[in-house]
Amino acid sequence: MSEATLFGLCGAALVGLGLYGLICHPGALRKILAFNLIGSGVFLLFGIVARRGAASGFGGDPVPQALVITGLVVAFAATALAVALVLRLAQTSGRTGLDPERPGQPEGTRRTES
Amino acid sequence: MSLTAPVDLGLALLLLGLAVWVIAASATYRAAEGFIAYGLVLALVWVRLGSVDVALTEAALGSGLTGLLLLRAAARLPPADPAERARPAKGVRVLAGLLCAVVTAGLAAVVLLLPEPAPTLAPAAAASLPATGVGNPVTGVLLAYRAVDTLGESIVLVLALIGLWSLAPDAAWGGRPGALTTAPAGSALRFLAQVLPPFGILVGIHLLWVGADHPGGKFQGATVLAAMWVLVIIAGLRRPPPVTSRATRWLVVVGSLIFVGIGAAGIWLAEAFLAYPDGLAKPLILAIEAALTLSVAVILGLLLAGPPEAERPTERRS
Amino acid sequence: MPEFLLAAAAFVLATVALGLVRVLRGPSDADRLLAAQLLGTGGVAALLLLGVATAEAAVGDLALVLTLLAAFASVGFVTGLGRADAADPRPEATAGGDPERPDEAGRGPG
Amino acid sequence: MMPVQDIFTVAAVTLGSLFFLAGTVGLLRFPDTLTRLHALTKADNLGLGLVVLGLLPQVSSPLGWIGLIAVWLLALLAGATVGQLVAGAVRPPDGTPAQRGNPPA
Repeated sequence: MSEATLFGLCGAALVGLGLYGLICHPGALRKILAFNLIGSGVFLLFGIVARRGAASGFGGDPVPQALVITGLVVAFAATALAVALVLRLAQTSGRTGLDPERPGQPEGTRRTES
Repeated sequence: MSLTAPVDLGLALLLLGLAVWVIAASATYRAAEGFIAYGLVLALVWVRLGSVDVALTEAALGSGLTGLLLLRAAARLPPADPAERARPAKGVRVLAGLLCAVVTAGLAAVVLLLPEPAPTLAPAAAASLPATGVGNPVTGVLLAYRAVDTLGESIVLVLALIGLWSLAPDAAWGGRPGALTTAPAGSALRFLAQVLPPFGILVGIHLLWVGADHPGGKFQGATVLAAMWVLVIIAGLRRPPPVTSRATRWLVVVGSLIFVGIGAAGIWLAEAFLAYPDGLAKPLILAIEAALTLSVAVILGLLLAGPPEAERPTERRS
Repeated sequence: MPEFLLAAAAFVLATVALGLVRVLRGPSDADRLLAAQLLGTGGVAALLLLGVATAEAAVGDLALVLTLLAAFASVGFVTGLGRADAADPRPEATAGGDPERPDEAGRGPG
Repeated sequence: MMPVQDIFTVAAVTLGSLFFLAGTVGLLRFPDTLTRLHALTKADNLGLGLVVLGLLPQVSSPLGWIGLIAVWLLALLAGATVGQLVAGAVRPPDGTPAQRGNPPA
């Protein structure tokens, strides 16, 4: 098995793992972490496409590599925004999850701000 | 290359093990720790895939900055109460597991059935490379072949910062970002924050400079610069600027403005938006790279610093 | 010579992976940080070995960036520790003394 | 017959790898955080240092040498400071006699 195939299967497994965490974790921050795992799995899939496309004296196809770099930067921006949203949610409602059915916050942590 | 097989296999197992840890760890803080180690191993994997450019970005941005962001968020977040800690019912989890297994199997099948010979855009990128005068194909793609993507990305970063700032409560507007301030730093941390940044700034500028011909470039350099700035803020040697600071705002947008300006000038000088006139491609690309490095570094640092917070003197009581 | 360097890289990776057992056993977060730190240094060593073995240029730059950012992440970790226990200054977050969060202490003897 | 610089490389890299092994064993077997920290810093500084030393003859360009040595110096600096920070973080509140000499974190 070439290293591209091996890491491609790795990427597929990462997407599955991240998806499971995204569905099953109640905490919003954990969902963000899981989403980042999915992202890195997808980037790895791009990476093997780049590796297999090695030609013209390059170690890999530069176009998917450039897309991954763009993607990493945008993923960071999205993560920073999502984290700020979660912190703001916790600040205003005391909740750390996204489930609207369970507003239950411990006494003293609630601060109404509206 | 069969000699590298044990290394590859070890890296793959390490990567998957750390990913399982990130999902299965009992506390968010531990999961974030695992994520930093995971990013580090992923950077090694990218080296094995022949993409040192991506490995640099992953090490700096995916592991370093994202890891710090999540660690600090996990530390700031109030503890979840038991009702919110409850996992979904077992049936739901089994179903989710099955769904994820199906997705993984599908992707694995795609990986195994990729077409032979592999399609590639490398010759096309190589053909357009001499016109730009740049030696690193990835930099060439980012700034010539797919320059619109890069322009969009630099604008997305500005928008993300605006979104982040707009989360501030009304009373806090005009204040300084507060997510990075900590208890008074110890002498070891202050020492590190005084000694490391000069090296880091050198490395960042080096990455930008070699990015034209070797792996590296503006995003990698900017990330290292941002990390050094954030380190200085954490150590309490400097405070982040208030969001109303005019100079900061100019720094945030100057990269995108110059990019758009040069792109628009291309309409007259080279007959297309974002086309470079003959012979001027390399200096123009370098100008865009330098301006973008500055803006991206400032934006990344401000994204880590969080929305502005009201300066409440009572906040400091312990 | 490349064979030997690759074998050494695999060996170093295997040992630091073994060290990650400390991440699973804990007991404190500081111990986990130590294991992560070992993974960082071992990863850099493996990277250098790999880079010289496969004659991959520019690996030196990557090793520099990894070392810088590993130190940076450790700082985030340690200061986060200070914040995670009683030092949270926000009055609305009554984090202190919550029995649900023993793992984020990392302080305390031993 | 192996050239002399190759013998040097093999010896130094082997020794460095053994230091990594020793650090890992110490990390797993030592009883508390501070002794583990001690084991780790040995692996960090000496293991990486010996690997870098062993790789020097295999790199031909002076820039490559500078890069390798810079990595090691940076790792030394970071390792020493982070070790100090961790030790400060795990220290029992307000100092047992063993830590009295340290400045307050």
